[in-house]
Amino acid sequence: MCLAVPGRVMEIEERDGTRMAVVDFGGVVKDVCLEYLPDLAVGEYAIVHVGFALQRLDEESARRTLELFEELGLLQEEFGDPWEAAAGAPKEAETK
Amino acid sequence: MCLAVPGRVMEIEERDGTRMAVVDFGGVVKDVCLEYLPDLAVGEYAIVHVGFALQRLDEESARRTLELFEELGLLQEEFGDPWEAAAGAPKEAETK
Amino acid sequence: MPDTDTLAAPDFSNWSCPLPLRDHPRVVMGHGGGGALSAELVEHVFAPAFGGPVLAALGDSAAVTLGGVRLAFSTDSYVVRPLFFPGGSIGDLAVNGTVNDLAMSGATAAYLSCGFILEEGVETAQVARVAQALGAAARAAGVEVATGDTKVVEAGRGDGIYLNTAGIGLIPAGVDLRPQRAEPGDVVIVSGPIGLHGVAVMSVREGLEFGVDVQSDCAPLGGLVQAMLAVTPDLHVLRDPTRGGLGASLNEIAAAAGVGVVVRERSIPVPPEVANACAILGLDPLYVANEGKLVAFVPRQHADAVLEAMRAHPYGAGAAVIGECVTDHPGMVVARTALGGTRVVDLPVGEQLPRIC
Amino acid sequence: MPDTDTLAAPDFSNWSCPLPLRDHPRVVMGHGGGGALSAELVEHVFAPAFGGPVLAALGDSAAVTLGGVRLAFSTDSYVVRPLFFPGGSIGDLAVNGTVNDLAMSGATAAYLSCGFILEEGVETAQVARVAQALGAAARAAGVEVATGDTKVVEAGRGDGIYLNTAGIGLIPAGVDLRPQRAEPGDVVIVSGPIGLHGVAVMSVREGLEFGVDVQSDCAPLGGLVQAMLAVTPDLHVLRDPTRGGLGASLNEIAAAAGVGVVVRERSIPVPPEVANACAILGLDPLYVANEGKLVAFVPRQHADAVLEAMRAHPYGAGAAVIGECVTDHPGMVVARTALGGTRVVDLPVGEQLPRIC
Amino acid sequence: MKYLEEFQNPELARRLLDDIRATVTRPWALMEVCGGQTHTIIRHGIDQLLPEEVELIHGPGCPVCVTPLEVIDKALEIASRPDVVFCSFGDMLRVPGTDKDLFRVRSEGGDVRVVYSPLDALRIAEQNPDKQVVFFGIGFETTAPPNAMTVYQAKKRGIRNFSLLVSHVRVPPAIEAIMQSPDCRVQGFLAAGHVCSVMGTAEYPELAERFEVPIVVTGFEPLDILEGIRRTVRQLERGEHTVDNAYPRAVRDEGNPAAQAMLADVFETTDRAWRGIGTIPQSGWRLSSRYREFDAEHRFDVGDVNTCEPAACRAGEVLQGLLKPHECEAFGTVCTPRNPLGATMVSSEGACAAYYLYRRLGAPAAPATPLEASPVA
Amino acid sequence: MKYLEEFQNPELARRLLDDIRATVTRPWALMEVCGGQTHTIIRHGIDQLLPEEVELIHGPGCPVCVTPLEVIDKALEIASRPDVVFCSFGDMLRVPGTDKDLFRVRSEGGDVRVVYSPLDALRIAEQNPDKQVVFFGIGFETTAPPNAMTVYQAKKRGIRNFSLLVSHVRVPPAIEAIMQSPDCRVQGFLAAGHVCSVMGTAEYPELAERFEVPIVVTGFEPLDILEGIRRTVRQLERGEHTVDNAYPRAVRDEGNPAAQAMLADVFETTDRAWRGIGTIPQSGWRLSSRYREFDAEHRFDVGDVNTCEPAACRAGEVLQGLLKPHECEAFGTVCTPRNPLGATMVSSEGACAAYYLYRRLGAPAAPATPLEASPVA
Ligand code: SF4
Ligand code: SF4
Ligand SMILES: [Mg+2]
Ligand SMILES: [Mg+2]
Ligand SMILES: [Mg+2]
Ligand SMILES: [Mg+2]
Ligand SMILES: [Mg+2]
Ligand SMILES: [Mg+2]
Ligand SMILES: [Mg+2]
Ligand SMILES: [Mg+2]
Ligand SMILES: [Mg+2]
Ligand SMILES: [Mg+2]
Repeated sequence: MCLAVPGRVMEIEERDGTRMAVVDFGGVVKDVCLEYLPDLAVGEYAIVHVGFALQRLDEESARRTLELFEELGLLQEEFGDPWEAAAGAPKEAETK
Repeated sequence: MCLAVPGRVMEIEERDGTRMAVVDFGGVVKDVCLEYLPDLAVGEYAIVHVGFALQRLDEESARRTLELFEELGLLQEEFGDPWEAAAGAPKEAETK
Repeated sequence: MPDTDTLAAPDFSNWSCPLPLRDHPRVVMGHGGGGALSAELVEHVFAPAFGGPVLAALGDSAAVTLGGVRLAFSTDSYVVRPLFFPGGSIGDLAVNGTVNDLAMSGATAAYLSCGFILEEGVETAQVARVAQALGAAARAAGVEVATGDTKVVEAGRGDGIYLNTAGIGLIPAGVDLRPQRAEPGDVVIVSGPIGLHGVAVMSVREGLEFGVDVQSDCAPLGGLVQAMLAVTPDLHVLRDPTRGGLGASLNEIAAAAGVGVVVRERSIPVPPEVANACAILGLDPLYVANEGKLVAFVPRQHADAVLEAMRAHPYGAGAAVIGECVTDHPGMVVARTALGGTRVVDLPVGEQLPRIC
Repeated sequence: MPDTDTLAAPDFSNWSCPLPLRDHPRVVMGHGGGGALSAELVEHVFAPAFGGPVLAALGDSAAVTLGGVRLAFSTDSYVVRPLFFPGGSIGDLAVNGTVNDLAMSGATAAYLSCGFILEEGVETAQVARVAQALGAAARAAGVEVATGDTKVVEAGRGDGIYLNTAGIGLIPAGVDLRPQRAEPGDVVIVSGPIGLHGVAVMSVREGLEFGVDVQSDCAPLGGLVQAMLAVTPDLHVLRDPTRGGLGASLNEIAAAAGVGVVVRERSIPVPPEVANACAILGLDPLYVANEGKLVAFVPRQHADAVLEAMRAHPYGAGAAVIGECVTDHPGMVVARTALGGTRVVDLPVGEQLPRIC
Repeated sequence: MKYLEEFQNPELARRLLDDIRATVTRPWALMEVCGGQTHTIIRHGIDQLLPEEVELIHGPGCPVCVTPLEVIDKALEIASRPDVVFCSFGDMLRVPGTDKDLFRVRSEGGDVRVVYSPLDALRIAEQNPDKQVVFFGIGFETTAPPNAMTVYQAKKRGIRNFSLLVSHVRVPPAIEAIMQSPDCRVQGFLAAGHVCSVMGTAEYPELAERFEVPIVVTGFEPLDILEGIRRTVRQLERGEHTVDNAYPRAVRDEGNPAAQAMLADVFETTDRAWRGIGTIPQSGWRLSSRYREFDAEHRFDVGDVNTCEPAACRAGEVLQGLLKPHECEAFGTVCTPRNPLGATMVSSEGACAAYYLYRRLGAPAAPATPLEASPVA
Repeated sequence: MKYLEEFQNPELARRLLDDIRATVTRPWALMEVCGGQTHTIIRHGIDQLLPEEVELIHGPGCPVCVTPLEVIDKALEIASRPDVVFCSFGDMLRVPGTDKDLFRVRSEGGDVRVVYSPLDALRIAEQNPDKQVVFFGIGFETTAPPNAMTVYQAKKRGIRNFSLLVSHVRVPPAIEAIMQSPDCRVQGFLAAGHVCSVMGTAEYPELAERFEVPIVVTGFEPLDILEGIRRTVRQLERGEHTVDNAYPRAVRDEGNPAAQAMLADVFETTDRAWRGIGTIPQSGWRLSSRYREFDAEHRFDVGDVNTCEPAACRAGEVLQGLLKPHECEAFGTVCTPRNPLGATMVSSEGACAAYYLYRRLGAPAAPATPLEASPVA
């Protein structure tokens, strides 16, 4: 369960006493309830599930995670596999 | 108004406290309410309008009427037109 | 009778509907009744939108030429309620209705397409029964169902089963059957007793039920037509008087050819049960639907032989001459009544309704 | 990965549905979804009832011979809601859907029939708009509407407008396009980006509305097919992946020909908006409908030239090789994922539904 | 059908016509009261067969034609309500109200159903307890008893979601109104046979006497109509003006007492407007106070309906025999059966519709090529 | 879509796989808790790419799979009522109850609608005041807050014809139950990232500690899954068992406090049956007494539903990783996606459905003719 996708807040408005946003998901735009993230601002990203923004998406964290993945390979290419070294159990490195 | 047709009573029964008949109209059979002709019997004819029998059809009278129509021509053919004679105003008799 | 000479003559030059569709911002049942409203929809909406030379011919089926071969091509949708009725089902109608429209061009139906529009919730067993009836009817008519389609619509947006069939068949050389070809002097022949289908369906329609020993005449007419064409390929018009009945078919032909049609009411074969059901409901048998009958406009010199050929065929055993084509009152159909009077048989406006008066 | 060798091999010999229709005494929406339920209805209900040799071929359209001429013949009913959507309307679909089914037999559509089933109460102006869209689409596709029919059903027994079209067209000599002809080694080509029609319609469907700059790809493919056949008449299979999408079409071909199909997911052109709409709704673009695309199974030696010809045509500009036909896993479609894994692309059971997980 | 076909016999019709021809010596204007009779006359072309001295004026006895516009508009308003199932005889669906007809209400979503009998409407009410089922109770003395019985049954069986929109009318006051019109041309009446099957003949002698006009109770088949005409003409030629029963197989002098008793219980007489004619005192029936709760006008509070009859329509004069339809400016131009302005253009027995059909025909009585000349006839 | 595509990058996936391969030295059985994760794994073929030492067991985090039969049957009963509009996420329509599914209820006349959001159901309730609108409130901690907000809004706005059929479940008690199973083979958990977006991570350290099992909060894109596996395997290889957050862009330790507060107001924890597994103490949420009037079970009094799970179905063991689907007798014969016996055969992320697809395939990982050999590829 829990199909949730990251979207960017385009507009915010009050509707029926409820804080609602227009959220863009890469060209697909839907109305989303902001009641659980009342301080989310236009331009920010949130994780949206069944029409509700449930958590702010931390863009800095996302960037760092991707950097880590990039480095994984680099480390491996440049210095050999770190865990392999750590575990002391040599395995065949696979070529791309 | 008053599209009403002669039908023959086939069966009679009580339904929802109402006297109903199955009536045959020359091979077409419909349910008919008999409340207005409660003493109508199976085999008799009635004039039926929007599902109600409104008047007993007098078969003897029907026969006599048709006989009269038959005689009209015969009289005319045999003795000349009676009204013509009665009115004393001669008109050309038409041939068949 | 009223003195016609003393009446001021109204101006009939602009007697077409002055404000088309004025009264009908929305579709009413009559738009599907095969009468004047249906014709109006075609004339004012469909023909301007997508009509071409073939559609303009407005026959029961279109005659088209493809690869040097002349084909008849026709379609009908089937929405009859109930799905099964005395003498047939929507499956029989879907085959015979289209087969007959092809036959009215002189073609023997070769292939049918079949589209099912199913309402969510219809019993699959019911779908199977209809499919089986359709298959049996196709085999009886000698036509093959070549291609099909199924769509399902949400509950409440359909009515169990709707069908559409389209059909194609070869038109024999020398045959040119079109309503436009009716001409004064043509003899009008009907292939048998009228009104059976309409009365059979009405007898089991919800709220109208009556008992009657009548079966729908639903039947494929391709064989009968071939028997008629064997007498002469020069028949002028064939038409199957379905929705709107014989009255609508005669009016369409009279209008298309610009001829008058006179029928002798006493010669029109109306079974007593049909006459009596119509008497009760206040309907005119001339406007009641048939599904296994045709009306033919035949050159006078061939009329006897064609009638004989029809009567020799099981589906034409009750054939009868009912009238003829005249130069008078072009576009109009007139009936000589049994008493010797005349009346105009008009194109019905919409669907036939039970009258009380 | 799990060790496949150590698994006891199940017996696959009797994996067909053991109790056909057991769970479906009534028709459900999925019976019209173009997936397994639709196929089951054809197999267990329609084919036994009225199937003949032509229907059994189960192509997009039937190939029939009439008067010595080979014709393609096809029908579809159209029940899309709403009637107008970004990039098209039910009128456009009714033309292009049938024109394209004919094109998948290699035929250029010549004539269409058209049946309207109108719900009492639909605005006549709406009927006119649909008719006009249909007419414009017919002119664009170079096809003539030759014959038509109108039925009106009571309010609450329809949904505004349903359409059916059937079409006929000549099949050029030497062309034999059938799903059965797919063979190992064939290259699988799709004519452009997928999923546009389905996403465009979903974006305006009641209760699901979302904003997206996507237009239906609804288009007539006759010209593209002729351009492909100009390279070689020996194409094996063409199919327009409409209901059920590319996934259903590939499965149908694999099953009909008894071949395996492998597609490389990364090569399948999925526009970002389609991918993103699917991501939100939990749908797979492989199962989303197209109305202006085709998938071709082309002998390997002609694949380059056919691809080039496709890309030179406006409706094939985005054509791409997406996979090939193999001897392994006959009847099954397997996708190589972007990551290098594989997954089975099964025939969808019924209609696609938005997921939450 | 027995007792129907025999009365359509062409040979006997010829004898009756011969007799009429032999009798008549000068022009007479007869009014057939009932629309059903008009229908027979047109359907069989009887008017064309009569000697030219006998002119038939189509009377007001067609409920489709005379139901007042206000009532039609009330019907349209009630039928448009979402909780209502509106039931009617088929004839009424095409009758134009101020803006539309019942067909159009259906197309706009109203639940309008055609029934064969008012009992069908009552059954619908039983089967749909969450709906208000309204029956359109129009018609003359023939149709009033079935409707009365239905309301009586509804009350007896406690079916409270049923009601009747009543616009029943009575023949005798209409005859009186027509005879009182200063331009009246009617010299004899064919009274409506089925009305008399219910009501008997007791109401007519006073009228015949007062207006010195023969009133002949007449049936509906061709021979019945001809016999009615024959007897009326005979009286006129003789200078008589009595009430005569030319339909004895279905009409007794006393009528149907059970039906009359029910009418007296369920209905009470009231002034009633006739479409195009105006209000005729005591010419209608409404539900009596005992059945007021079943009155749809009362239940749905549709008292204030503003109607607007097309100014061009002269159906009132037509209905009274004061004007021939084709003398109306609108006839055949803006008013046709397809788009009727007045109710008399709606049904084939309406005088305007009848003229519309016939006047288009060059020489109706004599087709250019007689059928008998056909080689195969 | 930004933050989606980047986490599907095949090159980075290869690096993560290389890293996992480089790390693993012996067999490990990991359970991904969430059905969404199962979906990603199957959709992208991730399980085939992992070193054979890493076995993935599909967990119970698929509401379609674990919603108990009683609740499905109650849903079917409520949805069959003529006055009810029953709204649900699309997934649930094909889940088999004892006799049928919601699709079949629709085909029998029930008004069952698929909605994207529970707020859509609330809008339907507002627009149909004469109908009872029921939303099928299934799902884990991710879906519970939207449903809670919807009930809260219904109460606040006085929309009394709305109710919720609640069968919410919570992840931590399920992890506990799985670990307590005597045959349990699970050695590490990929915790459900979006559940933790709402709830944070506070509930997990105690479990990790008690069962000596690593719990890694994991996202849903391929790279997220691989990173979750990588971190779990790393812990296992190191003999560690801590809670780790591999999805930091969407999960904070504290979760979403506003959502948690709403959950605490609208719901209260309760014992809950999991389909095929049995009752797990305090593993579910029901409406709190403050919102009892919005409880569909209460409103429609569907307390006494007798259920009968097909005896042949061993989905419970499958869900706990105790049995491979193909080891079930019914698998592929009487139980197929077309005719599922158990819920795990319904959706593509159900373990049985996944096996059904894959086991039909001879050699899934290595197509006989690699695409790269195509002359035009
Ligand atoms: S012709 Fe039309 S407008 Fe004139 S009186 Fe008759 S119904 Fe009225
Ligand atoms: S294969 Fe079917 S019957 Fe067996 S455990 Fe899975 S769902 Fe249950
Ligand atoms: Mg026809
Ligand atoms: Mg046709
Ligand atoms: Mg036809
Ligand atoms: Mg199709
Ligand atoms: Mg229905
Ligand atoms: Mg296709
Ligand atoms: Mg097709
Ligand atoms: Mg198609
Ligand atoms: Mg037609
Ligand atoms: Mg509707």
